[in-house]
Amino acid sequence: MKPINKMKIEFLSKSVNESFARVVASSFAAQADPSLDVLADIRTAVSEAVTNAIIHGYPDKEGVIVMEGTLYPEYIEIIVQDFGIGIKDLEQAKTPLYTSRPDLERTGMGFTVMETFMDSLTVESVPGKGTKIIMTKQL
Amino acid sequence: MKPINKMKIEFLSKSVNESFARVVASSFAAQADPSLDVLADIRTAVSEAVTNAIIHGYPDKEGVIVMEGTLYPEYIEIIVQDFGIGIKDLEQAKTPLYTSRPDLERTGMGFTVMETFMDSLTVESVPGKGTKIIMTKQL
Amino acid sequence: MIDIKFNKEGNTLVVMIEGEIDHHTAMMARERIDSKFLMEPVKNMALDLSRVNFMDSAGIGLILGRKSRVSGVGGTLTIRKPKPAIRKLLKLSKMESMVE
Amino acid sequence: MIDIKFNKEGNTLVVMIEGEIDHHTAMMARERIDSKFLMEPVKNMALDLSRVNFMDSAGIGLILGRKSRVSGVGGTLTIRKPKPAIRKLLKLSKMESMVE
Ligand SMILES: Nc1ncnc2c1ncn2[C@@H]1O[C@H](COP(=O)(O)OP(=O)(O)O)[C@@H](O)[C@H]1O
Ligand SMILES: Nc1ncnc2c1ncn2[C@@H]1O[C@H](COP(=O)(O)OP(=O)(O)O)[C@@H](O)[C@H]1O
Repeated sequence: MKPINKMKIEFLSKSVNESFARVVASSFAAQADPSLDVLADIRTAVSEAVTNAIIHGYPDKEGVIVMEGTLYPEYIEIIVQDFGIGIKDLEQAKTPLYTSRPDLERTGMGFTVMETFMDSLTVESVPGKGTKIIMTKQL
Repeated sequence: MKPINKMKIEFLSKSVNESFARVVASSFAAQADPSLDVLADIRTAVSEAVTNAIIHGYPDKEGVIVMEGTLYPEYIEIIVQDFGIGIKDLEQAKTPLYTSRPDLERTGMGFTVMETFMDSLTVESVPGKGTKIIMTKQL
Repeated sequence: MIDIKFNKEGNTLVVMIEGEIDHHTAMMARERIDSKFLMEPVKNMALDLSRVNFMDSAGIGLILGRKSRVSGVGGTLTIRKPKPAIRKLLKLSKMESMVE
Repeated sequence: MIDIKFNKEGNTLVVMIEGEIDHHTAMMARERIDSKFLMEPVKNMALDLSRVNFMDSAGIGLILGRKSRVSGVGGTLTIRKPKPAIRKLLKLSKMESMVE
């Protein structure tokens, strides 16, 4: 299907960019005039994916995060990608309540939130290369 | 000087993206907690640069626009770039009230607004290659 | 996002614009305002900008374009209640005298 | 952006959080809340979320982290007035029973 609109943004893995990424994703999605509930779900899922890239993808150094949005007539696709440490055991990572960083008061609910709040979630990750989250949501 | 934060966004030359670009630039600049007047000036200048890329840079076909933001301790630099038709006579283009598109009710005030509302403006353009606008503003 | 409402005060069509005026929204605003002005038996136009939160030079074009239409039938165009940021733009464009 | 205000209701420290709770703001909120709880002669804590416009799973971590501190001194932590989107997240995290 032909996209209605597309955007791609790169920013640094600074935690102040979590809210920036939410604003970008949400004002892009708003072009399709979705309900406020749908916009809130997208904002939350984007926040989880971007936060993961910041704290898990780049635990020790600053890196670049890429977020892409594609608007189709009926749905939006959002991709959040980092080029950090990657995930060794994807099944474990996606298990609700599993977290490798309880010291940061993480709760292991990130992937569960993304899965619940969006309509589809795909995670591609290569240890040492990085992680790519692909999410879609009906508008 | 070392930047505090950086971002780079690509989007299509659709007029609906004028407001999207304003939101992106303004929520990025907002990280430095500038006054509302400064934010309003940045929004206006970005709107002029992005609109020019859309209607002048790509008059007949859709193209890609790149906007970059770099936050320094004292100021912000914003770059808006298109890969469209470029500007043959830069001096004429920058003359207040000169417009090549009176049919679109353009008034030739775009460059004047960017120059007045920002602290510095640099225009680089190569006919057939595109146009790059570099603007800075004290925060 | 832009929303346009009309009101008549005697000989004057009052155009209440709400939202943001840029190239994208100005194209749509222009058509709606011009067709209303054609239909109504009025001579003058007043653009109420009190609810315009953003305007760039496309708004200058929108105002000047309407002004020339209104002048064409011997009427006058005035601007009402621009916010400070818009007043700055009007001043730069030497259009402050159009403000009521 | 996050803003935190405190209030005392007898034995309970009421924490009024305003703004958005994410990983960035939660780190700062955590420190402010914990040091206030240490200083005040209170046993329980109530987190008033009525002015929280956004919260992701970092907020869940913030709440559970405070809950374990409060439990540590034999107190109870409750949540007040979460907006619908936040209630959805609390439900998903099986924490709805903490809402007053
Ligand atoms: N972008 C990423 N890069 C590396 N590891 C990740 C990334 N995203 C998630 N992980 C791993 O998956 C685990 C579970 O993630 P998640 O469900 O979001 O919970 P949380 O962020 O609370 O830990 C993380 O603790 C981390 O070990
Ligand atoms: N990105 C661009 N690509 C090609 N030509 C441009 C671009 N930006 C400006 N121009 C040229 O410069 C002229 C003056 O621009 P400007 O001062 O912004 O006024 P306006 O947009 O109202 O025409 C335009 O009419 C156009 O001919």
